[in-house]
Amino acid sequence: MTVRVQQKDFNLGDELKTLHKGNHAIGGVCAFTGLVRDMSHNGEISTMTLEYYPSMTEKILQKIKAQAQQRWSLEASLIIHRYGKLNAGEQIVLVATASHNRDAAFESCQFIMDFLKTKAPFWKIETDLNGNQQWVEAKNCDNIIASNWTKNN
Amino acid sequence: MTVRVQQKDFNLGDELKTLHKGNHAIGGVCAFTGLVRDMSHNGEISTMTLEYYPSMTEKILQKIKAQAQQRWSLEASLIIHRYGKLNAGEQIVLVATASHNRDAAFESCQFIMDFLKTKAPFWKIETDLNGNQQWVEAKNCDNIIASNWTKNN
Amino acid sequence: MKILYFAWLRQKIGFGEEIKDIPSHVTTVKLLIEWLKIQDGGYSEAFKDISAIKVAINQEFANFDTKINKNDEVAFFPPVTGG
Amino acid sequence: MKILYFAWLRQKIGFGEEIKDIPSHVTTVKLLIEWLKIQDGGYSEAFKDISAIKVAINQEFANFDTKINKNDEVAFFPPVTGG
Repeated sequence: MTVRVQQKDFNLGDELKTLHKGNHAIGGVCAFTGLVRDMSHNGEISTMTLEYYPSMTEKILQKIKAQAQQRWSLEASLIIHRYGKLNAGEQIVLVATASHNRDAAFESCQFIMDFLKTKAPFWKIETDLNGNQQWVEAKNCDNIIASNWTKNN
Repeated sequence: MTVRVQQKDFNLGDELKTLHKGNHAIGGVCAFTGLVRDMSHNGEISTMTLEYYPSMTEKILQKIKAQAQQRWSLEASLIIHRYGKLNAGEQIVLVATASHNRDAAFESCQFIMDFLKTKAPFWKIETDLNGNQQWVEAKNCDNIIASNWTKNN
Repeated sequence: MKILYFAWLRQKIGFGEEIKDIPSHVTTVKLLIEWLKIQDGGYSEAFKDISAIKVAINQEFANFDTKINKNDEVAFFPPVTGG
Repeated sequence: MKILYFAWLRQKIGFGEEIKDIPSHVTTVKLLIEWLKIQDGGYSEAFKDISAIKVAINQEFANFDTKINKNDEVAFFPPVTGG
């Protein structure tokens, strides 16, 4: 499956190998990996927990992927997003796009990430060492970035 | 070493793991992998051979990497470029950039690729099944793409 | 009607999913919210600032004026923060 | 002077590297090319269309008007095609 929402970690190298294996029309693969940043202050370790909306999330990701495939000439693309409890440094998301054309790979990968950020139903909550929880707030700049794709069209 | 020109293949997953391991300030890693496209006609298999200018090539790659690090806030970056004989589907180049900011990772990775394409002393020659060789010609559009980075500044 | 709540909406309401019999005059998302706010429980607290709330009907993004039917799956959640 | 040739320039000239004693009037890249073209070998063929040729001096990009010295490493090559 080229759109997956899963709890378990993914092996980036294996995923990308599977993506382009045997397709010699591919000239370039752009892969973006999102990692859990350490948001803690004073060196305290925090964890991140991701919640999602089963079935709607996958639908939205499929839709974003389809839009990218319509807009750019892609040979293959892949979205993996994790949910559940993650520690700093862990992989959250992988978006990979493969094309004969390097710019198409770069742009479509960024496009998918930008829309995933603003459209895919995931919510992050941070837990600090004392068990205090805080929902991560959406950033307005992410909406501006995503809307720029429509303007430039 | 974070700039390498080598004959042997690289393991994308391992390289990226090494790049971000232990640095929890990294929020995103953008990785571009260039692959040998099958340029043959009528299903004939061709090979690609890459020649380079030892020591100048590494210097230029270091310079491009330093420019990217100056222009964007990067936690880490990596350039690996292969030389020698490569078959269709093989990895030629890996450029990876890691930042706390997703756009910085995307843009700097694309910047490095664009300048690598137009500045790094590598030359490709294709060999078809009959042993006929043909030097790959530089594309003018690559120069235009690279020069856009200066204009937009 | 199946109603879902995510993230801090789920926390404030106390559960993530419920099946509710909705009166016939509740024909839009906005009217559903107004009706929920007068029910017992965490609804009035959860829906205090609806500018911070997104809605999906049958797993498609919708808005507060969108019409709803009793067989719909309506989901309320804060702006998304994935990736 | 150490002179290097890459890609089809190397092929046309027949080798990739040579050490050459350069006359004292050869003070720029352009004069070096002109002087090479009148030497025996593949030079005149290799340097027929200099618009398709790039030059580096001591591993830095240069142009045809750049001054050269006898201890320089001068490299000629076609536009690059890596990546």
